[in-house]
Amino acid sequence: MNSLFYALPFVMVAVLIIMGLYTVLFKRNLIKMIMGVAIIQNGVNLFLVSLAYREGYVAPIWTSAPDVDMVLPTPHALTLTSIVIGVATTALMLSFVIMLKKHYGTTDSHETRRCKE
Amino acid sequence: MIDIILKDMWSPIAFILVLVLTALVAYMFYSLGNPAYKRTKHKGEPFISGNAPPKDVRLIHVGGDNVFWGFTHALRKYLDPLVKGHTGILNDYVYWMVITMALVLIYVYILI
Amino acid sequence: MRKIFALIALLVIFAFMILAVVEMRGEDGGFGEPVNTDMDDYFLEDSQPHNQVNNVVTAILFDYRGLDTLGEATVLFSAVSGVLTVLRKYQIKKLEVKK
Amino acid sequence: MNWKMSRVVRTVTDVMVVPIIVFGIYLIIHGHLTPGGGFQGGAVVASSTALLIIAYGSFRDYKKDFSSVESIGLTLFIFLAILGILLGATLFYNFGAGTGGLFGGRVAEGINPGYINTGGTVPLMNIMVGLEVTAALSLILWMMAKSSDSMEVEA
Amino acid sequence: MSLDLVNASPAFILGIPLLFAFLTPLADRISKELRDAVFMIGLLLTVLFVAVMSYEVFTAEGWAYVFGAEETGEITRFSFFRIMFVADGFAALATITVAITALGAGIYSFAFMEGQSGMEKFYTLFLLTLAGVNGMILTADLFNLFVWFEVTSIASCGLVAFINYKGKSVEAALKYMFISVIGGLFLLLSIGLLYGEYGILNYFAIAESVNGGVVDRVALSIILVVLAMKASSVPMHMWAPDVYTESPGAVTPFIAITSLGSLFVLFRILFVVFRYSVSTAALGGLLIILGLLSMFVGVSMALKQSDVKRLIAYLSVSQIGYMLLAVGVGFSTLENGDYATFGALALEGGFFHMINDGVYKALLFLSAAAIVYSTGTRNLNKLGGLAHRMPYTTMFFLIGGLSIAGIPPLSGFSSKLLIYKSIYLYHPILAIIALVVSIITFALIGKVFYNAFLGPDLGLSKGEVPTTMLLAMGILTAVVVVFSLFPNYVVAEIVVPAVEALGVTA
Repeated sequence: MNSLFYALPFVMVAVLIIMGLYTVLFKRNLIKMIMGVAIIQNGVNLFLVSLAYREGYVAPIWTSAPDVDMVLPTPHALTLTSIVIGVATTALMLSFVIMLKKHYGTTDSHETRRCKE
Repeated sequence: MIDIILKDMWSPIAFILVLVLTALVAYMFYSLGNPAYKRTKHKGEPFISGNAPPKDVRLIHVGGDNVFWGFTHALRKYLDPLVKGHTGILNDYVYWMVITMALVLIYVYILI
Repeated sequence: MRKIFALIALLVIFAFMILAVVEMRGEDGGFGEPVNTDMDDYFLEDSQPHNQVNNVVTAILFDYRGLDTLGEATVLFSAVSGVLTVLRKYQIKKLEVKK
Repeated sequence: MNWKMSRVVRTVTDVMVVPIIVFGIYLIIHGHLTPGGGFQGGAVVASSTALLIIAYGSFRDYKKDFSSVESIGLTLFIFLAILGILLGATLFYNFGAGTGGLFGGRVAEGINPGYINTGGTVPLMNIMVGLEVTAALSLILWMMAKSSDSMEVEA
Repeated sequence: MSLDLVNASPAFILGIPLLFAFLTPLADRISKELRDAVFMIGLLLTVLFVAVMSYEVFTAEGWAYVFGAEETGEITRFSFFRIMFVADGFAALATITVAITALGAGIYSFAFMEGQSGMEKFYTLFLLTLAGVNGMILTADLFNLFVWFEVTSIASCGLVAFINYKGKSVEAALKYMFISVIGGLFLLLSIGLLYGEYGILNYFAIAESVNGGVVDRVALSIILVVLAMKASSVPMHMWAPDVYTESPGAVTPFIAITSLGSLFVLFRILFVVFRYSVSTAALGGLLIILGLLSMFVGVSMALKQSDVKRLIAYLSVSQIGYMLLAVGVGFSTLENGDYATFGALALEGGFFHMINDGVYKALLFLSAAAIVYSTGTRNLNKLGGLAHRMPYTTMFFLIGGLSIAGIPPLSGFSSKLLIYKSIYLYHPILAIIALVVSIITFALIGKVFYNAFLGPDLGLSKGEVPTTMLLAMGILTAVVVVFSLFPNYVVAEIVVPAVEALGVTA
């Protein structure tokens, strides 16, 4: 089933990641750049979850399950881990930006460059 | 002695032995010199074409960017664009990573 | 100029990602049809007899891949330490100041 | 950080905090049976902290207590993991499953309604991680809210 | 079921720093002395377990440690479904490098960071970085690699931002964090690709089924770029000088070691996972290109610097180039007959250079930090005459500097000699470039030494740095001297097992 149409969720993932990268590359506001990183994070998480999908299967939990055919459980665990990691990294980056704003008075990436050359 | 030679090429112990021997020979020559020689009172002062050395010690010490100035100045056509390339802008850091990733993807796809 | 290069690079990365996800899982698989499922089938079957856990995802998180969870909790802990560090109040003696 | 939201918001917060915390604890404890677990439940409990900070603006500085809870949770977590080695198996070995002790019950194979007294070390680790995540997220929120004014910075 | 601490030592190398990192904030609530003691005990125990594991690897053989398994030391089909640590010669080489540097930096930070507030967070982040690097090196699981990659990034960023009263430090930390996070996300993307294709995450299990298709190539390129970025290879090196310059002096070598750690991981993945499915000559060529760029750009940028730490940071970028070059040459000969003649030599040279580089770079950064501690400035235009007041630091800097420049009889020369010989047989031009870079490195070390230590006494420094800082630098110097005097033993006992552990036999 090697056609672009059936791989549409994966294509969406690629679009999200490229959108995030575009934001990081061309936006000058640090907060917006962090939002770009968050978009990439969501794209990657979506990719991991969509790897788990098996058509017509149910969630991998045996408690009162409607069916015994279950989707792949590993990508769910990986996604949970990567979501928490994403939260942690975003929080840390935001706090760096808070501190940087206090020191430099700006959040423009073209002006926060005292380390150079 | 065979044991301490790295890949048939290099033995630091032998090197140090030779170094010590050379130093001994050098000391031998040194001790042959005239023992009556006295150092002048200008010991340790810089020689600036016979002028008196400056009072401030900071002026004696050639430091910082002045060392190798000629070398870096001669290479300025190569170095200046390179230094200018390190802008310190965060977008550029990501930019170089994206460019490298694209190039490596093409390289690996074609050649491997 | 730089912007054009960046856009071309983005396009290249996009193209390779599309290529990879379309080619992924070969002829008989694709989205919704994973091919190599040995590991996941083992987890689905084994989590009840071996771990006595109904929720397979939790069994993976805390048993089969417990080290990942430890790492994840550690990431959160490091992030909190980092936030506490960077947003803390100032100290008396500063580094890199002449004594 | 000295704002205070209106009486309506504060009253609703007072009413909502307890159900939120209870729901979070439910998610944590039933992590091995239903969707949920330490991380999700911890995040839910921490959202009550967010609500309190937003509604009341300032309250006592619980920073050190949160920090200690976080450390204790993680220490117990890794201690449970290392206990696997000390009992002769490997790190993260589930030594409690099916032994009959705390959380040591056995589940029925296949689809079943679920019993809470199962899972071995998994529910215990869930609780530890729940403690850690609650404290960690609360601390992050607290620090970010707090840092908006109370720091003096030289240029 | 029996308690076997030697078998469990890989788990302890990771677990002990984590446990003590979690305990440090608790200990700080009791007393400051207890906090310092907890930190030191954690560090020493980690070093002890590294020694135990390395001894076992060198005297007996390597083993795989499966997490959560009931029986230790038994590998079945199901073991590859769990997370696995490998304790082999390569892991031993890498963890020894990390442990030596961590010990030096840890002892150094007691006096250097004295009087700072929030020290319990500093120690916590230090131990977390140590655990992260060890986890990255030891793991044989792709997703686990991502997790420890992130732990290393976040903890070291926290360490960089520890000087939060200086805007530059926060800025450097933000840049490092940003680029690490984006790199980490791409790493996760390629891990997802490999998982989707093969349904498994273990290196060895993937290596069995990897076939060099499109998915493999995309995943390989992304992993290579990300880990090369973390290793500060040109042209993705720009974060490195910022971070190395602005981080607290005591932990700069430790942040540099995370770069080395990711280089170790890159080599392990290339050799273990992708070796049989790609054209090694082409991939080795890519590594050689990256290495040459790093060497040349690093040393050229160092020419224009007037900041001690920034200059050494650029030199360290160029040293990364040596390792990429040597391992690239070794990797490209794997498939043809050249491996027996010089490929093995190149790999040995590259790996020997890695352990050397970790140690002498740490020594250089610590002596630069001693200059900063004592004078309060990093500017070479203002420094001068420190040798009058700081004789020991001068000696330590000289030994580290001569070693990085590859001057006989120091350890840098031994490893560079192996590299020169092997890459000369690969292509003479490469050897000439490497020699030129080495000569410029020597000139730059001469510049720093002359500017900072020689000349008339300018009265900048009050005296020698405290004893514990001297002790830390002394330990590293002793290691450099031992490596210098007995390179053949180091190569035979530590480096050759590492080469063999990657599945490479002549």
